[in-house]
Amino acid sequence: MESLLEAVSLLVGGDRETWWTIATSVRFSLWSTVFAVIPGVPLGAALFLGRFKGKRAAVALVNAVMAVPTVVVGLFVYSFISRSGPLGSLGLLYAPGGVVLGQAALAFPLVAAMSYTGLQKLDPRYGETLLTLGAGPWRRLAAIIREGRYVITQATLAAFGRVAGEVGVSMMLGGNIRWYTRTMTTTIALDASKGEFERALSLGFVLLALALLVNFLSHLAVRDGR
Amino acid sequence: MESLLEAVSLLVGGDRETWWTIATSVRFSLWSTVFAVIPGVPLGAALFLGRFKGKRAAVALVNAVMAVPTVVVGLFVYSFISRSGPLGSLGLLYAPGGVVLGQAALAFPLVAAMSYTGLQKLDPRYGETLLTLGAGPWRRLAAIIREGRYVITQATLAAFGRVAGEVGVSMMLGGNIRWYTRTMTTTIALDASKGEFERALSLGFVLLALALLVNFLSHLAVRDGR
Amino acid sequence: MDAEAVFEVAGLSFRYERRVAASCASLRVRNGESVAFVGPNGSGKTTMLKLMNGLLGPFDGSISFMGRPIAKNPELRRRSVYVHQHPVLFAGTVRDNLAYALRLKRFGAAEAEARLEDAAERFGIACLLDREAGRLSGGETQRVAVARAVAAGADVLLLDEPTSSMDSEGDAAVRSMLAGLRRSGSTLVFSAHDESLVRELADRVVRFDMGRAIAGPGGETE
Amino acid sequence: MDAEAVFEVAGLSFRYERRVAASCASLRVRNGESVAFVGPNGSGKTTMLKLMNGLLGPFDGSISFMGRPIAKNPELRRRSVYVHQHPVLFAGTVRDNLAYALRLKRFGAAEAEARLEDAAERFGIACLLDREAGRLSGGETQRVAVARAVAAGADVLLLDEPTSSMDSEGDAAVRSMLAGLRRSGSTLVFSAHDESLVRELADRVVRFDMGRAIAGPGGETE
Amino acid sequence: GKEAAPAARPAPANPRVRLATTTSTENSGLLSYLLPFFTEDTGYTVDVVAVGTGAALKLGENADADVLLVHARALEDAFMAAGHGAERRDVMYNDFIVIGPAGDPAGLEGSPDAKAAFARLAASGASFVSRGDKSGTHVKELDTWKAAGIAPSGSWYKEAGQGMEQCIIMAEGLQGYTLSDRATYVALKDKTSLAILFDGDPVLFNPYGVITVAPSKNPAINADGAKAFLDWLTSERGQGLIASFKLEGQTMFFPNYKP
Ligand SMILES: Nc1ncnc2c1ncn2[C@@H]1O[C@H](COP(=O)(O)OP(=O)(O)OP(=O)(O)O)[C@@H](O)[C@H]1O
Ligand SMILES: Nc1ncnc2c1ncn2[C@@H]1O[C@H](COP(=O)(O)OP(=O)(O)OP(=O)(O)O)[C@@H](O)[C@H]1O
Ligand SMILES: [Mg+2]
Ligand SMILES: [Mg+2]
Repeated sequence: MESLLEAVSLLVGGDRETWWTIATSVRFSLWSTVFAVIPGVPLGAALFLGRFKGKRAAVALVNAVMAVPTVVVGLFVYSFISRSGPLGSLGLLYAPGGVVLGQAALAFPLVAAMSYTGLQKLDPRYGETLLTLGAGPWRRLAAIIREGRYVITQATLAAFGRVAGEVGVSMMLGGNIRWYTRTMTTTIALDASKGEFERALSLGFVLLALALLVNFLSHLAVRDGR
Repeated sequence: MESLLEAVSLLVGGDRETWWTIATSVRFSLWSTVFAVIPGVPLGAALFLGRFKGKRAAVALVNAVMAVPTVVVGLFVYSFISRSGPLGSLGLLYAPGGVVLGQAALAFPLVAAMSYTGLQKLDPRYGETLLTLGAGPWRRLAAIIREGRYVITQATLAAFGRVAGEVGVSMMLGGNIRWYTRTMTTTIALDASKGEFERALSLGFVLLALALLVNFLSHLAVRDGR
Repeated sequence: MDAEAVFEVAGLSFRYERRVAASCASLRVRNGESVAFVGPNGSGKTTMLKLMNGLLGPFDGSISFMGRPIAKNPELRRRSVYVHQHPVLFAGTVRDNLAYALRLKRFGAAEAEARLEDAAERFGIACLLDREAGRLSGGETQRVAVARAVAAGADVLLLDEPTSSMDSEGDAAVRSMLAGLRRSGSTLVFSAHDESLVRELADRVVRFDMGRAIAGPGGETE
Repeated sequence: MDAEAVFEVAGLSFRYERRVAASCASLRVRNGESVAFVGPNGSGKTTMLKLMNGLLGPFDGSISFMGRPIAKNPELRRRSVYVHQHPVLFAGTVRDNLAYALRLKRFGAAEAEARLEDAAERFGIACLLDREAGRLSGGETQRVAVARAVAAGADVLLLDEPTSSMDSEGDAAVRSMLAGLRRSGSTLVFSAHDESLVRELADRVVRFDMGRAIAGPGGETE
Repeated sequence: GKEAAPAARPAPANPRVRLATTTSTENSGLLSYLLPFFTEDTGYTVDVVAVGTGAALKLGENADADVLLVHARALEDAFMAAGHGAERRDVMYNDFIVIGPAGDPAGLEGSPDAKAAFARLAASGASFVSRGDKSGTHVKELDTWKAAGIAPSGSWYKEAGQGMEQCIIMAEGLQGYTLSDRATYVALKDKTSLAILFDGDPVLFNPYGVITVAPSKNPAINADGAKAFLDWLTSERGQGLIASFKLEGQTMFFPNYKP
């Protein structure tokens, strides 16, 4: 693939703007992932542990929310952080904060759904043992998250992938402003719209390489997942 | 939310085009999901069962591919189905076939990754029992998929959500052609670009309702998942 | 109502789905008593023990613990522990597993350490303390699980076939431990297929058959 | 090399991580023999049985089955079955579980049906046939797992504490079944903590300690 | 000019101005060309948010942009009438062109006017990609069909509902025709084999306006910056720079501010 070669030359060529864009993407994606995982994992674990009416409905809702297009998530968050919205005074729109907020909102249901799904297969005896030893709800939550850490790593990686690769929210809330909120994906979208398919594809490869790197690093962090 | 009300009135109003668009979205998404699940689940299960060199790398690659933006997947598929591409003669570009192909390509790594992750927590004794009873690799694959059917349902639902909610591929390969390849998400993107934010949001709610419906139906299909 | 009664079961009937898995017209376990549940496979012993630990529900009839209904009874979690027939241990080392249980029971650091060492000693798992708990053999796992429950210091122990996977040494350790607890006034309810264990340790035997607790000399079960 | 030998183990040593979990200088199991593995918890019985069924690897030394190395030996999967200490059953009914095993062994429909009914009868699980397999009690699960292996008709059975969760009826069923298989020339290797089972059924005992197979009257293990 | 360009002036209190504009001004390179001069002259930096015309106006309405540069006269007038804008000025125009396969299967070349060209298009059955997004370009296209007395429909008429660039790329893929503004086409020229097959009819002129958003709408609006941008763009210097922006040697936008 010639675009693979171009991807290499893009990086080695050391174009300052390309590097800046990559760094921005990484920064945004990492923060978004953090803010998606912090509420998402406990929600997934709580759905798993919880014994309440409407649990099925809650699970279905979390699953369904994943189907909401990024543009809609973008619009939804927009309606809050627009200058005429309730959080307008924070100045998040067309700024990094808005992108991070929007992407976290986007990835959070994915994290919750994947955590919940993964924990499903956790032996029910874990929950019972915690209960019988007298662990309260918070302890149980923490212990279940610990038992399911492999699952949760996977969910986190999926969230990273989702936010690193999405365009709608970054475009709509970041505005694709050069030297400010332009990320790799918005650059790709822009290139694609300008007919610069080769460049767009090669940036895609760079993004793929980045995601691979993050995956490998996470493997080092959580060695014995199984 | 007034957009919720508008969502209802959009549906009840019975605008023929809205209904047509919804039906098209459902058709495309279902087919894409089918074509993503057919290779994705066996790949995930094979990754789980397989004992081969480079397994970690394969898993990391599948995870990483999820981070590739829809636009890039779109471009990639585009390079195959464009008139000058190898599959050009099939006339898939700017036609439903192209959208389904592209979306399946998009969702397939997600299905594989989620299946793999979910199966991870499956008790290793299942695999051992299959082996000791003399099941060959195909039987083992089939049996593991059966044991993990709850996980796989979840992966399928996530794939449905992913394709029902994505814009990049539908736009790039379908062309958002009215009465032909226009889906709910491309309509939403169009409305957003027209500044019709309210309408876009309410279509988003319709999409959410649709995803909820699919989730509930799937619950009926796989009752005793746990 | 008996002030001495730890468990008071009346008109109990529980179904997993359609079939009744455990039922019991009336059963009273007094403070300091040792009761054995015996009966064929699938007769409801495990189900009954889990019910008595509040792990299963809802059910028809009533179970009370220390004079109050079992549901949301805070005494239950403070004072009783159930050990699974095939127990699971948490991620981390064996020491982590014991320490975690002790932390849940709010023992101070010094006492926790002492109890941990004592339990490890008594169950012959001192050499396992720094091993990864998820990677133990069947019998090792069962020893650690029983040790974890005993270390946690509950005075009402519900043990589900506590020696089924153990070697003779482990079996002897559990027997002497249970005998010791019995002397010190703890209340024991355990299931077992091993008749010598029942003969040695039970004040009273409750027989199960087809999901029904049917007879217990000295007990009230009809 | 002995034409009669089903298993021929030499210089075996296996580690899960660092620690040796099972080692054996030499062990020969002859055709039609019944060998019991005994020893304390964690001494390597389960590990050894799994190694002999090709479920664990890689290892140092050699294990051969029917005169050929165990790895990728097609005879192994056709002729031997291992039953876990705590077995798991597949989704579906008990009948599905048995039928699945019979299908894997390529029995014709009529013979499969006959074998299934026979095994169900012998292990007292006829009444469980249409129950969901994942929802059985501990002992019921173990009965079904042993029945599944026996029904599958392998003539080399590797059973890991096959009666540990069983009631006296189940225990008796397994004993009589094993005795029958022994008479009919099957090869049995089983682990057990129950001494009466070993006395009754084993031609020969291999003792394990600290991961080493250390002695067996009539066996070659030093 | 009302706005001199003093060499040294104090940095503005709020130096970031947010401009919502259509993709044509951004993607043609016009803004990248103009904005450094603006920054140099005034000390303001401009955050460009390039979206569809409708979305740009909506951002103005929600006070999420300080100043707008758009081309949809009717919508702009409605925007002003609703009191969302403080001031509107004409800035420049460019023109629309019909592009299609170099072989020109519909025989557009030599049409006397836009109406005739569109009539030939409809008669030929060759694919035509319509923006379909109520943008300025789309409105112009619909007006032209109406003038030609044609109600376009059928499988040859593809209502794409996408941006200009995407429509050109689609027309390329389908080997069909489309109506484009000249700047976008020229910027994409080496990515497409499509050629200009009709242009020059004055009805196809495409005027751009600059609008400052009413500062009363929200205290966060950078009214001074917006005003500075509007003034600068319509100053002699701004107008001159617009005229000097060339792609492939051609002027793309013709300044037309009349004080
Ligand atoms: N998955 C594993 N990973 C690491 N070590 C293991 C694993 N399984 C077992 N071990 C260790 O290997 C050794 C042998 O275990 P094995 O299960 O073979 O014992 P066993 O003789 O079957 O004991 P039991 O009578 O308790 O069933 C033990 O020290 C055990 O802790
Ligand atoms: N999760 C479950 N869902 C449905 N039925 C169950 C479940 N667990 C157990 N049962 C059924 O309930 C009945 C009682 O089971 P229980 O486990 O209490 O028996 P037990 O006396 O402990 O048997 P064992 O000696 O084999 O351990 C059995 O018929 C069993 O099949
Ligand atoms: Mg039981
Ligand atoms: Mg064992």
